[in-house]
Amino acid sequence: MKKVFGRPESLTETPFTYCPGCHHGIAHRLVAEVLDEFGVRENTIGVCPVGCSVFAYLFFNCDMICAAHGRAPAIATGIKRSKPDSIVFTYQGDGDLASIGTAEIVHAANRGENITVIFINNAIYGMTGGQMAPTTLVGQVTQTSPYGRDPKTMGYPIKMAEMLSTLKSATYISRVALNKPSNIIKAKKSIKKAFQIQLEGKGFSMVEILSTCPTNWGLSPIEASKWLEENMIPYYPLGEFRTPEEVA
Amino acid sequence: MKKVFGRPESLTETPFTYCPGCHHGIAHRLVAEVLDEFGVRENTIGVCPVGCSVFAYLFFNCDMICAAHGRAPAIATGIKRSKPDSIVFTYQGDGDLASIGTAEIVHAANRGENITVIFINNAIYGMTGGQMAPTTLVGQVTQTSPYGRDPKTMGYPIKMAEMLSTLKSATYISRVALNKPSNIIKAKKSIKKAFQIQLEGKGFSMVEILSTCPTNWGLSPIEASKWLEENMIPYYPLGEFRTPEEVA
Amino acid sequence: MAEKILMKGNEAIGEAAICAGCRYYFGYPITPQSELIAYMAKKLLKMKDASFVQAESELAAINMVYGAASTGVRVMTSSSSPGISLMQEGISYIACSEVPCVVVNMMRGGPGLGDIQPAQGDYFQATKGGGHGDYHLIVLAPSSVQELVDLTMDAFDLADKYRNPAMILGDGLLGQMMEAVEFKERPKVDLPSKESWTLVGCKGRKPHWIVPFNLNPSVLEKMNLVINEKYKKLKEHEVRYESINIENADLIIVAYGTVARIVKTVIQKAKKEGINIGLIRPITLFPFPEKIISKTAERIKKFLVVEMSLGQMIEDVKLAVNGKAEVNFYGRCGGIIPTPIEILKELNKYL
Amino acid sequence: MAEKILMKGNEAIGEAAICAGCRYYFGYPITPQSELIAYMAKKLLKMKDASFVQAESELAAINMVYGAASTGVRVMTSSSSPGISLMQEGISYIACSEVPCVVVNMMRGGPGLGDIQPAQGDYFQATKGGGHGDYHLIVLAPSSVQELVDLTMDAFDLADKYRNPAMILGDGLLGQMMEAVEFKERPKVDLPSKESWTLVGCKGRKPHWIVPFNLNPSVLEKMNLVINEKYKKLKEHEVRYESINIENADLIIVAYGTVARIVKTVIQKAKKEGINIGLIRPITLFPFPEKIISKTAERIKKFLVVEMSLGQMIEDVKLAVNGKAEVNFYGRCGGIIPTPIEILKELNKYL
Amino acid sequence: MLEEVIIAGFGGQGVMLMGRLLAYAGMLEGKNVAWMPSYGPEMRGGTANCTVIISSEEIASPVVPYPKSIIVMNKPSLDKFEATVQKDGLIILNESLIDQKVNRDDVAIVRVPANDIANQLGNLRVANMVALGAYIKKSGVVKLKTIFKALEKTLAGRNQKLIDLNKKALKQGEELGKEC
Amino acid sequence: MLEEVIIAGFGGQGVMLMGRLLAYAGMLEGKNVAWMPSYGPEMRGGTANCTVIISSEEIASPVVPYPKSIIVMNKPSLDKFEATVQKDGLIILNESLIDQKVNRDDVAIVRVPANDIANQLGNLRVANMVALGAYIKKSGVVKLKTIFKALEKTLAGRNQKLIDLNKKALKQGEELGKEC
Amino acid sequence: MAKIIIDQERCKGCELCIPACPKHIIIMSENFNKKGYYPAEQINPEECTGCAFCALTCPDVAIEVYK
Amino acid sequence: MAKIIIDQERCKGCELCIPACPKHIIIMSENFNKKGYYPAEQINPEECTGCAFCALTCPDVAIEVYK
Ligand SMILES: Cc1ncc(C[n+]2csc(CCOP(=O)(O)OP(=O)(O)O)c2C)c(N)n1
Ligand SMILES: Cc1ncc(C[n+]2csc(CCOP(=O)(O)OP(=O)(O)O)c2C)c(N)n1
Ligand code: SF4
Ligand code: SF4
Ligand code: SF4
Ligand code: SF4
Ligand code: SF4
Ligand code: SF4
Ligand SMILES: [Mg+2]
Ligand SMILES: [Mg+2]
Repeated sequence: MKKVFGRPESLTETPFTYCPGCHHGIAHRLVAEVLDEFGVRENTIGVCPVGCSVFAYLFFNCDMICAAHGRAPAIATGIKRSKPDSIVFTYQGDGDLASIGTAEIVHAANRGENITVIFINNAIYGMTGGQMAPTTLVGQVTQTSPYGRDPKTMGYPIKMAEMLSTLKSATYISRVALNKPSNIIKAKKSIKKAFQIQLEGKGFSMVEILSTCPTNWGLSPIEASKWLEENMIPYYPLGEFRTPEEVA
Repeated sequence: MKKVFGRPESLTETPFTYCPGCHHGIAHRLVAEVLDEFGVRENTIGVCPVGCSVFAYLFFNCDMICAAHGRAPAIATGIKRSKPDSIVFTYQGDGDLASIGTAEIVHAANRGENITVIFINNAIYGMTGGQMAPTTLVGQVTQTSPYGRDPKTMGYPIKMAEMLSTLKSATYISRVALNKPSNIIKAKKSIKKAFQIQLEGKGFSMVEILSTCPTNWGLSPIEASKWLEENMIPYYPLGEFRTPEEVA
Repeated sequence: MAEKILMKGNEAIGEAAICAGCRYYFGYPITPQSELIAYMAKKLLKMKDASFVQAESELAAINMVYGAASTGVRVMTSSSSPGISLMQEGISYIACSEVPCVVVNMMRGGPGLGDIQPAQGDYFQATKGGGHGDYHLIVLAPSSVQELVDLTMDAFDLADKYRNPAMILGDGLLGQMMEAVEFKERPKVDLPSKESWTLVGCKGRKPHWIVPFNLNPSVLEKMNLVINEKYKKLKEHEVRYESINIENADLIIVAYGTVARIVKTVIQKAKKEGINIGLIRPITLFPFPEKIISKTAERIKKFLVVEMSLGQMIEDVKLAVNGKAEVNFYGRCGGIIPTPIEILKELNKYL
Repeated sequence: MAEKILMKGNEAIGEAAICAGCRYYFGYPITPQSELIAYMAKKLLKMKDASFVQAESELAAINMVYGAASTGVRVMTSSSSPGISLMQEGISYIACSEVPCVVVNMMRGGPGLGDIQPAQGDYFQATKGGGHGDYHLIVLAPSSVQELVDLTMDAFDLADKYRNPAMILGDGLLGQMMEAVEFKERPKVDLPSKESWTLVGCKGRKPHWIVPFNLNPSVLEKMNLVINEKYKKLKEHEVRYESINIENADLIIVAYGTVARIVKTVIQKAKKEGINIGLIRPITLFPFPEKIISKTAERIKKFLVVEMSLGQMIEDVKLAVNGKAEVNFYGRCGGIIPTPIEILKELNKYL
Repeated sequence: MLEEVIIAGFGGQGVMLMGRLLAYAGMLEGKNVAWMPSYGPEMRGGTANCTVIISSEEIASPVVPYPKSIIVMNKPSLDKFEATVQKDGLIILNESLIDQKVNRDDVAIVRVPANDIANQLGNLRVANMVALGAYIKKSGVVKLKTIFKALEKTLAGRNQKLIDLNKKALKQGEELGKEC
Repeated sequence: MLEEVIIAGFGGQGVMLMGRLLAYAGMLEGKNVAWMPSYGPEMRGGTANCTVIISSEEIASPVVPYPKSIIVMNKPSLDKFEATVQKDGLIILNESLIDQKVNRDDVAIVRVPANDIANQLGNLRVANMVALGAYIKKSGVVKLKTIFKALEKTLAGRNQKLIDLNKKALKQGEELGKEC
Repeated sequence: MAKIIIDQERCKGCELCIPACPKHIIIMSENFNKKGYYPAEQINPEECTGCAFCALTCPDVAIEVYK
Repeated sequence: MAKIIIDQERCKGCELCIPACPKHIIIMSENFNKKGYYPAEQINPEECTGCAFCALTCPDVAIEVYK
């Protein structure tokens, strides 16, 4: 018998520090598989954020740097500009990318930086214990929206993929989810496309990944996946928002 | 004979410190006229930015505060939250709003802060002597794009009105220009609408105003107005991008 | 009101702020102070004439504070080390504008992302001015949950009295630990009216300006000198410290916050071993209690400064001692809390 | 290369950086250093294997620097006071990561937006650490356009040698003024290879990590101690200063940068009046030339510190003097440059 | 009196709550108390511990390098704290997850199959209460009754079933504390 | 030799360029030079001035509170600097925009109708060169020839017509410097 | 009948009012003002309709219109 | 024929693989592992098709699939 599914080389042996059932792990594996498939692991530099995935440097088997909270796109810019032949990706949470790092992601996209952004939207601040993210759904209870997110004072959940898609220099932008095998397969394809675009020097690519945070949502992993399907996907439609064809 | 056009009460007597022909002066007057017409001067708090209009506090005849570069929307949030019955507006340049202050404007809009933002897009950093703004046109020569803005390394000019219009909580967003009387009249109407929305408690409003910077464009005021008409308006379409009706 | 409640330090700060009349809070989550922002959300979102906003960043938070403070309300933000670094520009603006507010820093190990354990590595930033230009914060350093409560209330008063931002400089341990606290009724203090400068609409008067700049350097210098006068007054009137056994100790330890508590255990232990140790615990870090240190140094010739840093407050101690006594240092950093035993060992070196 | 060129200070820094092999610049405009960013744009946008990016903010700029420096290239950013405040978090990260880079601060009047005139109000921020945690920058203080050139080149070498961010602490006057400068051929310096830590792809080796944190405080403390060792070495090997007439002066002035130049005129003028004044001009502000000051204080009992601030470097002078001499202060702030005449008048008070 | 106890285990084992209940109970019985958490270097799934001090005097150092007692819920915690316990001190250990032997003979040791008992009670999450019950009994530092009171205050608003389950677990733990 | 001159006027009057040319010429003639701008508190339409020092010695302080000469292009500049000129110093003033009289009798004064002459030359912007020409002649600090060289270097790339116009203005100014 | 008044000292001579006037009755003065600008002035005032386009366009609020 | 191997120590017992398996042949073990989690285990291995849905879903890369 042949191994048809196993640990990608672009992941280290270190066990993930994520909570049971957390989708961060799936996202990690998908990125690693794509790096393997393109054979670029040894030429890749990854930027991890501050967030639960601050430890991503322990898991990705390539050169890694840890950014200040929200600044991963700026750091990736510095890296890519000085090493234009390397593959550079950031891995960011929704607090990181959609809140404190808003300016950095908008302008990296607007400059058309030739990098790939993996954006984990789990509708919450995982690492700090469950505060509201800009992507937290209306009515969702968090540490800082204890009576549910009220759009009157806290606004509506922000749709980063849609917002960034208004930028001419953003080459590829999509939204995927990890709640079931079929979506995971689609997610993988989209991540691959994003890296493909970088490899071809076509500019900025971002994949927004709807993910669960069972711990801070207060749900079991299975319930969390279901909640994602029933609540997040209807609000955050899956699909490609910008593709290279459109850009031309 | 009756005076049919004169200095609005909401402007002080202080002569503007702007360069000859600079549209900042027109924008100031329009905002002041609107404050007069609503009779809210004495209940208004204005936030000036860092930029050529850092001196706006000398010109607007109401309570004024000067923000740190880019942070006017955050300051306005603080003011409006603590004085919800007052009228609060920010007056910001394109460096201020579209570059360093990107996160603040996006999130003030996304929270639906009940404030009015006057956004002067003159495609350049005026005060600091003519550096590239995120809104600088492709090919435009500035201090920091000495060979013309090259979209390959600097990206395309950012369309803030369009980008912010993707946000559900942004109630009113428009773009106007000040290059000729007919446009000035339209601009005034739009500014009035923006304040009207605030007065009615309907949330975030922003008017992007295409303006000239004759000094740093290296053109005479008349040439500058023409350049605006021929180059900026085609790229930055005028009109309303979000109106309250749409929001419902 | 004087019932004892078991409370986490972070939550105690929140409750104290509310007791002090603070109804506006703008902040961004960060460990180890997130309980504070959660507490404010829970309370303020249910109150009238109050507002809680989770800002998009610490930068936005401090500028929201700047805006709200300009209307004259009591307002607070809180963060921990990296987040406070992001506020430096805003703090400099607020100090220049002479707008009162309270900023809480529950320090953690640094530099960089560091860790989330308690530390005191931001002393320089807090007391010397991590932002640009000549300005200072009023810096208060509590060392128990009860003091978090009391000093938070004081911070609002001092900020209003001097129209200056005040900082609570705590650490992760104080924020995370629980102790029993009382919220005592406080005597009313006379504070200056804010009417002459707040932004509330110019009805019936000339517009007010809050303008942290003047391009005429002579005017800007004058603004600086006015602010500097306040610092002199602070040094005269508002210095606070706790001293234990400084009359005829063999050695004086200077320590603040969490470390000072540990030192108290050291003193007990040392006494048992027949060693006579004194403690000066600065409660205000700015203004720094230099006089008492200077005076003590005339009598007692050995000082040991203990910090959870590689040596920051020691500079202020040395400046106060001014060569009159020997000043030694013991520090742990990166989130390590020194134990009583190691301090005891250390001070034995100097006896 | 040794032809004299009339150049603005800001542009001279740019040219010096390029001569030192810097091909990457990330910055954001601000007066009074905008000529530097414009110069870098003009030059780097035409060079191969080079990059110039006008960042969206100073925050982004310092993090772009962090990224580029991590790949091992020489990289620079520049700003002035408020912009530097915004970089404090990033600088703390860079220092923690031990990644070399050069940051230029052409100081202007503060606090807040302040003004755009020359000042020295960011001394504390630069030398003590405006960011959080225990770290220091290597801080160089030029006082002429030629020195802007020479010290900028040195800054790159020192940063690489110590794997530490280095800062050029100038002011608006130095940046704006023109003087004739030479770009001399420099002797080659031996610098450590960067191969062992840079991020360039892990071909044929284990991945490199640049990780400015460790949630285990023992490890974080060790990281801190390693960095601290560098500071000790810096203090031993890299202190620089200029001294004039310190053998038997009646009074020693300590001043840096622009002020030191003005003091030189004071010394000439004083000599004419029969007054014997010496000067110690720190060229490295961190490491601070404490030994020479301490030694001089054994002999000469009167010091005057002159700064364009309300008194910041004076603390380091006092720490060095440690009570052995009287240390007085004269300062102007908010963008006012003290004149030779007023300094002369001031020092007459102490004679 | 002065009791200093460290309670340690995996992140999800509820060691923080054990400490808080203890401190609360101490306060209810009129003592000075301090509760101090400490999270391990790993955020998720890592180890965590807290220190509780209960004293009739004012509490100086909240940091306790050498506690009188420890309650260890997993192996790494035993490894970490075993040597720090004062002579004549007390170790409560969760036998269910710790198979290794303790190298101290100068302290009292109580082995509690906390997970197994919790398992029997139908909810693994109350393993912490089993251990706490044993500690309360063995140390006598507060009354179990007071812990019940603290429990009710702390979990107020949660469903009564959960509270009852916790109490059951505490009582079963108490039995184990008695036995040795 | 040591010359210290302050050149002052409105923002748009080209006072900075005057100073730069002077410094450049000084350097070309082998002197130590420093040029130092200073912008008034108003950014736009405000006053501006620069200091030029030309010396055979090393230049210490670049700040010159009491200059040997001033060139003032507008009224506020005269008001500001009139009293600071050293005894036996030199004041070049732009008569076109300054109608007021000078209260100093211990300095040489040259009145130049700079704007009017520039107007005649067809471009108001060269008023600065008229004044500079007069100053060069009167002070003798550098040769007009050297200023021409500096002008060509500085405006290199601009059209020759503009350079010629500037030279013309300088020469006309020189004549005025001669006259008094 | 209509009238405009141009404040000669506020005017910065930007010339924007000139193309704005449908009657082409604004020109630039030949004398500069105290700031050194050539201000705008009206010719043939009797043609003025008081449409205020000039005033609307003036960035320095230097023009008043009477009708 | 296909086979999966579940790494008992990597598994955190999240149960996500259970609904992912179209053959319903993954269940949770009754014994906890060293970290205190109940890991997943396969029943009726002969029914396994090697579709790898379980592995695809496992956040901890605890499942290997052989075919
Ligand atoms: C400047 C700064 N502010 C705040 C924090 C605290 N912090 C760490 S991670 C985080 C947010 C985590 O949320 P997210 O980005 O959504 O990532 P997740 O953990 O959900 O994957 C915050 C606020 C920090 N480290 N630095
Ligand atoms: C933190 C900070 N960075 C930079 C600056 C310098 N600065 C002042 S205004 C400005 C930009 C001005 O451009 P814009 O916002 O477009 O306004 P305009 O002058 O064009 O009206 C800049 C970069 C500053 N004051 N503060
Ligand atoms: S806290 Fe949430 S996002 Fe973080 S590891 Fe746990 S489940 Fe995942
Ligand atoms: S520089 Fe440009 S934007 Fe600024 S006042 Fe002058 S013309 Fe207006
Ligand atoms: S009011 Fe109308 S007609 Fe009269 S001058 Fe102005 S633009 Fe011309
Ligand atoms: S538009 Fe106004 S400022 Fe410009 S020329 Fe006409 S009157 Fe003068
Ligand atoms: S490989 Fe497919 S059939 Fe086999 S256990 Fe996994 S999901 Fe089930
Ligand atoms: S998905 Fe993975 S971690 Fe979760 S239960 Fe299945 S094997 Fe275990
Ligand atoms: Mg998240
Ligand atoms: Mg602009």
